[in-house]
Amino acid sequence: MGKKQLTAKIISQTKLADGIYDMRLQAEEIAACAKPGQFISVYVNDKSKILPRPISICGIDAEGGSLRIVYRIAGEGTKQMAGYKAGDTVKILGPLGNGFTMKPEKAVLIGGGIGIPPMLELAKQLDCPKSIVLGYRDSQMFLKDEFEPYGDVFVSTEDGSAGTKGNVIDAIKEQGVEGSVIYACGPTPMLKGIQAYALENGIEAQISLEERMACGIGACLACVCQSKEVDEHSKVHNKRVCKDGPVFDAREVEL
Amino acid sequence: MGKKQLTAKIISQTKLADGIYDMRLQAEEIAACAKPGQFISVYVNDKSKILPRPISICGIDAEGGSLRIVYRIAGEGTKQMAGYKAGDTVKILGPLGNGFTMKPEKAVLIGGGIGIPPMLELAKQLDCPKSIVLGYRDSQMFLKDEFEPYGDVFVSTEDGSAGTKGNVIDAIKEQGVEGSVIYACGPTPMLKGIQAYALENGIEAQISLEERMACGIGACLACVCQSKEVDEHSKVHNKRVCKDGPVFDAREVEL
Amino acid sequence: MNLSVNIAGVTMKNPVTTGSGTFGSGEEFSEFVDLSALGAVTTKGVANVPWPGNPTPRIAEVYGGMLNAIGLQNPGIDVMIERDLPMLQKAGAAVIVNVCGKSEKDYVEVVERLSDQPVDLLEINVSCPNVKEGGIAFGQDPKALHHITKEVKAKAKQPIIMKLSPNVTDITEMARAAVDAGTDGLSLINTLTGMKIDIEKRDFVLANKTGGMSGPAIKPVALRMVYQVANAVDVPIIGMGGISTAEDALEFIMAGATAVSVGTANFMNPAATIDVIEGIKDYMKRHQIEDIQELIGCVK
Amino acid sequence: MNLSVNIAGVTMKNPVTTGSGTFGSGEEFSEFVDLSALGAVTTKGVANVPWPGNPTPRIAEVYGGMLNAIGLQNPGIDVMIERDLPMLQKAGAAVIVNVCGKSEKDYVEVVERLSDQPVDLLEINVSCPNVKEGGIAFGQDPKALHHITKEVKAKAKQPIIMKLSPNVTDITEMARAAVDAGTDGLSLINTLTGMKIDIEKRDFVLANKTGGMSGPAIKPVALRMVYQVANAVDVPIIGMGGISTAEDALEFIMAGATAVSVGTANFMNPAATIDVIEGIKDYMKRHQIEDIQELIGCVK
Ligand SMILES: Cc1cc2nc3c(=O)[nH]c(=O)nc-3n(C[C@H](O)[C@H](O)[C@H](O)COP(=O)(O)OP(=O)(O)OC[C@H]3O[C@@H](n4cnc5c(N)ncnc54)[C@H](O)[C@@H]3O)c2cc1C
Ligand SMILES: Cc1cc2nc3c(=O)[nH]c(=O)nc-3n(C[C@H](O)[C@H](O)[C@H](O)COP(=O)(O)OP(=O)(O)OC[C@H]3O[C@@H](n4cnc5c(N)ncnc54)[C@H](O)[C@@H]3O)c2cc1C
Ligand SMILES: Cc1cc2nc3c(=O)[nH]c(=O)nc-3n(C[C@H](O)[C@H](O)[C@H](O)COP(=O)(O)O)c2cc1C
Ligand SMILES: Cc1cc2nc3c(=O)[nH]c(=O)nc-3n(C[C@H](O)[C@H](O)[C@H](O)COP(=O)(O)O)c2cc1C
Ligand code: FES
Ligand code: FES
Repeated sequence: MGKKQLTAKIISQTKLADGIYDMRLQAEEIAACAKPGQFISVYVNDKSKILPRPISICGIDAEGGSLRIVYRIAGEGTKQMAGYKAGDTVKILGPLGNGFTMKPEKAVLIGGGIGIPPMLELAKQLDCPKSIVLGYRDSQMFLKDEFEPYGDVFVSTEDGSAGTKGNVIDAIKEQGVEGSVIYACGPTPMLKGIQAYALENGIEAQISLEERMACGIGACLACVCQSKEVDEHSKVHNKRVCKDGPVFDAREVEL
Repeated sequence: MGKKQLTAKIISQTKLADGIYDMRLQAEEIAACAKPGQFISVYVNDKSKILPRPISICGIDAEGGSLRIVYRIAGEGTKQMAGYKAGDTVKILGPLGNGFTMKPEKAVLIGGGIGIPPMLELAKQLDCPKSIVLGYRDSQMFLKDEFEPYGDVFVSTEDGSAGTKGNVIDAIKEQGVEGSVIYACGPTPMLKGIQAYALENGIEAQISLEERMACGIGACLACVCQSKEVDEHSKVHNKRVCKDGPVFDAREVEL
Repeated sequence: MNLSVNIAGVTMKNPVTTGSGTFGSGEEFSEFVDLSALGAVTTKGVANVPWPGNPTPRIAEVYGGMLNAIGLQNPGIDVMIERDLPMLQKAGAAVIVNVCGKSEKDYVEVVERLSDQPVDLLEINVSCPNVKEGGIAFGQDPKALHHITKEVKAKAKQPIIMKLSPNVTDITEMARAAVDAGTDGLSLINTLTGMKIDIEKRDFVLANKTGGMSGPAIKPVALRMVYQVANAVDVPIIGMGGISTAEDALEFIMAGATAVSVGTANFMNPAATIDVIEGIKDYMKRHQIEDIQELIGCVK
Repeated sequence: MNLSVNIAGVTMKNPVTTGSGTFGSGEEFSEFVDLSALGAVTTKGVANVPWPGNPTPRIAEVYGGMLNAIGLQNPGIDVMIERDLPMLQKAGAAVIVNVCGKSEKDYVEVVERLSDQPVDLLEINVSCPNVKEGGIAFGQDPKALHHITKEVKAKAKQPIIMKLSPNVTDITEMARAAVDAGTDGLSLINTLTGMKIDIEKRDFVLANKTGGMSGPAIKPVALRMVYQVANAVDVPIIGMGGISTAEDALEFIMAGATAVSVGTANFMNPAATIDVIEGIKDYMKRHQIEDIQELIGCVK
């Protein structure tokens, strides 16, 4: 509902860590209806690049009419985005996709790397006891402080410089983190681990996937993932990450 | 010699008339060796447009290391240029082409429309008695005041709102403007008229031509004009506007 | 001011439709576009049975365009008839169904299933470069194209439009083959086969290695082919390839296209189709053109 | 670190040369580029006699590229021998001469005139879309291509490289025809035929109506064709089409090109060739690649 393409004014842009940026956008119409786990498509101001970049919504200020995104420089498009300044404008489309389905049960929120940002708004809005597990590469733990008010925060780092050395699953096991619903976003290997863990332990897991996108609204079939069952819409074993996801029940998709 | 491609900082940008802009660029290396009648190639900051726009040099401040260009919004590229602000940068290549050959004889400088700007630096540098004839569309007589210190200025306007009603040839005839060398830049029909007038009256005329360009340095053969004789370089009846011109002796080219 | 055009006896209220595969069933764009305001909605290629398409990554961005190797994923003709066509009818849209298949039999089956459906035109996709069987095989060989055109035309209840591939030496030869076999119209171009390599991974970007290139970058090639075909045969043409503005659309119309499709531009701007229609109106107003007919093929 | 490559027995100190027609004789760019730093300078197409080329406008800008219809204006082989080749020799540049003609006789005449000249390789342009006779006529028909290749090869003292047109259905068929006839190498792609219309003037932008499209926009098509040809025949390939950065060049090399040409990019940046060479070095350093040979055709 209510998807809009609009030109958003950049309110602020700050660097959170090496190559990680935090941008706030004035975008009333999108902020008014966005939900945790949804994303926006950001068109870069460079006519050689025609496709938008999907970026998760990290924060929603419906009253102030603003959105927050936190992104990593991954290539030319995000590099250009990082060069934009407060006052510049950027064309965006959103809110896209289905967000997380918020359950009133004890929750475990898991974010890995650049999958951490969408968990922040979820942590804010999810009204129940939560454990939050964040996986970083090293001690540059962007956003970690902001999670603290919302639950117990556990950390893993690949280089062992903080928290559990290893990945988020290692942290969960080491710290004995428990809950009835897992919400997760991060790299595919991490989500695979969580999927396996959730299935083994019979826990519900909502996982947010990534795939290359063109339309962002379910029309082009660029962004499919494999579904376990024949999908209602596609009639084959494909679901669209942009429209049927990006959040899926771990039981319904093959990674 | 000494063509350079460099990133120039925009010192100022002002609007002179409807759709006519005045831009000053910091470009030491080009300003140091530029001559009246030469041009620069301006690359627009839009990756969908790969070719530079040739724009005549309207003013040279060798000491201050700056160049001045005055241009008209003719399409998308010049429209974007008009949006640039002081402090922005733009990639340019220059100085390109051969400028006017300054003779110590009584001169008539003729500029028509957007052919007026290159005549200004020539008027400044040409050290001899001069008549200056400027052809405008209407009463928006950009740059006219700046010519006044350098000679007698005569004006024609298409709509008759100032000076002679008609074109520059009409003004020359009506005002009895005379001289031994004509220097001219403007639309092809005007240059044709001047060519005929000069040949008839046995006067030397240096005319500055326009053609679509790619390289700007004589390599691609995009920008040719017809030469009366077989050209030394091309071995055919073609001369390159960018390299052999843009200023030609009216006797050597067919318009 | 008259914007309506006639394609093989079917009147489109304006000359703008959508590039098959870039607009879904139409439903996905209905939040941005009043479907009934379009000349027609052209749907994603549909086969006799559901197709799973290719593995991902299915798309890659390239300078001024994109590559796709969707592989004609589609839910099959049953779903189209049960779900998509009623939706389009309800939305008041004129409908062009894009048909794909692996064999002539497949195409004919789809066309026959559509015979009693609310469909205005059939666009026969014999030019998809991203599937192994069918698709482009028919589109690069004039004999094969002639044969399938004849078969499909014999069974079709609606007028048919053969969609041509640009990956050929002589597009007019292909156009003639289809026209000789009785096609009611032609549409072109489908995508140009392209490739992208990830030099860091030292691998193809697309799982399918090659993909079909679309978007603004291909416009000059598309326009040239539309011009050539318009001057070689006598059936109406739907022109496409890189159209993202009204100016682009007008170039195709002046080159001889009776209608145009907006494809990849829908990804750049979901309301691109409407913007193109409005821009054409503005142009006609500015140039005091009463009937768009005056512009079709006016550049010779 | 070894950047040198071998094309048909000729060693290039690095794999980067210039796209014929985009670099003049080399002289025009010598203010920006040390010609001896290039793998080779490829000169503008030269015929047996001077050619006047096409009327203007000869070029048009398109999204991410350009169209040209220069029409092979050139001062003829005499001037090349008297003026350009001595200049290139003095500059210390390796030289590839691009040869054009209207008939097989013309090509052979040029090739024979060059037999005792300081020229490393001959690139035979049978793919120019902008001249009526010769040019592309040879480049779109495998039989004609085979024949001219055989003729030229029989008379050439230097190794020959046939330059292929992308405006064909099957580029591998053309490549095989040239290889079967004995070509020592292949270069591809020449330009894609395109068109642009000025909707305000309601006329073609180019005097020649159509022109050859080049620049970043055509890269995916060029890369696909280079990959196809590299996997179909066994002669060295000079890859080109839209290369403007070292990343672009590396894509072509990984797809199977032994060397690459920088063409239209020279208009965007007169030092583009040097930037590409430096960028390739940086990549090799970063990835600890000792010999560029390791990269040629590494993506399969
Ligand atoms: C639903 C979703 C949410 C995302 N949320 C975030 C986020 O909050 N923060 C963040 O930093 N990144 C996020 N990403 C990843 C982000 O989209 C890519 O990093 C970004 O598109 C890279 O663009 P680029 O131009 O810098 O890279 P390039 O590699 O130059 O991009 C080339 C093309 O590939 C696409 N692409 C490249 N990497 C990815 C990728 N991982 N996923 C999808 N498309 C890709 C680009 O969109 C573009 O079309 C998300 C991706 C998806 C699908
Ligand atoms: C030697 C020379 C000096 C010039 N000096 C000036 C000047 O001082 N002030 C000024 O306003 N204009 C000048 N022009 C014209 C100026 O180059 C064009 O107006 C400009 O390139 C238009 O670009 P655009 O993107 O706005 O138009 P578009 O029409 O969108 O441009 C499309 C393409 O056509 C080319 N083009 C369009 N019109 C012309 C033209 N008249 N001449 C050459 N190329 C053209 C563009 O460079 C571009 O490659 C000069 C041209 C030449 C050749
Ligand atoms: C993602 C995508 C999917 C496509 N799917 C189809 C299809 O199913 N059938 C078809 O005939 N063409 C298909 N095409 C081709 C387009 O309809 C169109 O011919 C082509 O993209 C050129 O137009 P454009 O540049 O405006 O996109 C597809 C194109 C894209 C980009
Ligand atoms: C202005 C211009 C002139 C060209 N002249 C020739 C030529 O004389 N002979 C030839 O074989 N190719 C010629 N070409 C084609 C280029 O050499 C090259 O094959 C093509 O432009 C694709 O490469 P690019 O995209 O890097 O420019 C010309 C291209 C341009 C743009
Ligand atoms: S991006 Fe088009 S369907 Fe998902
Ligand atoms: S613009 Fe290339 S020769 Fe003049």
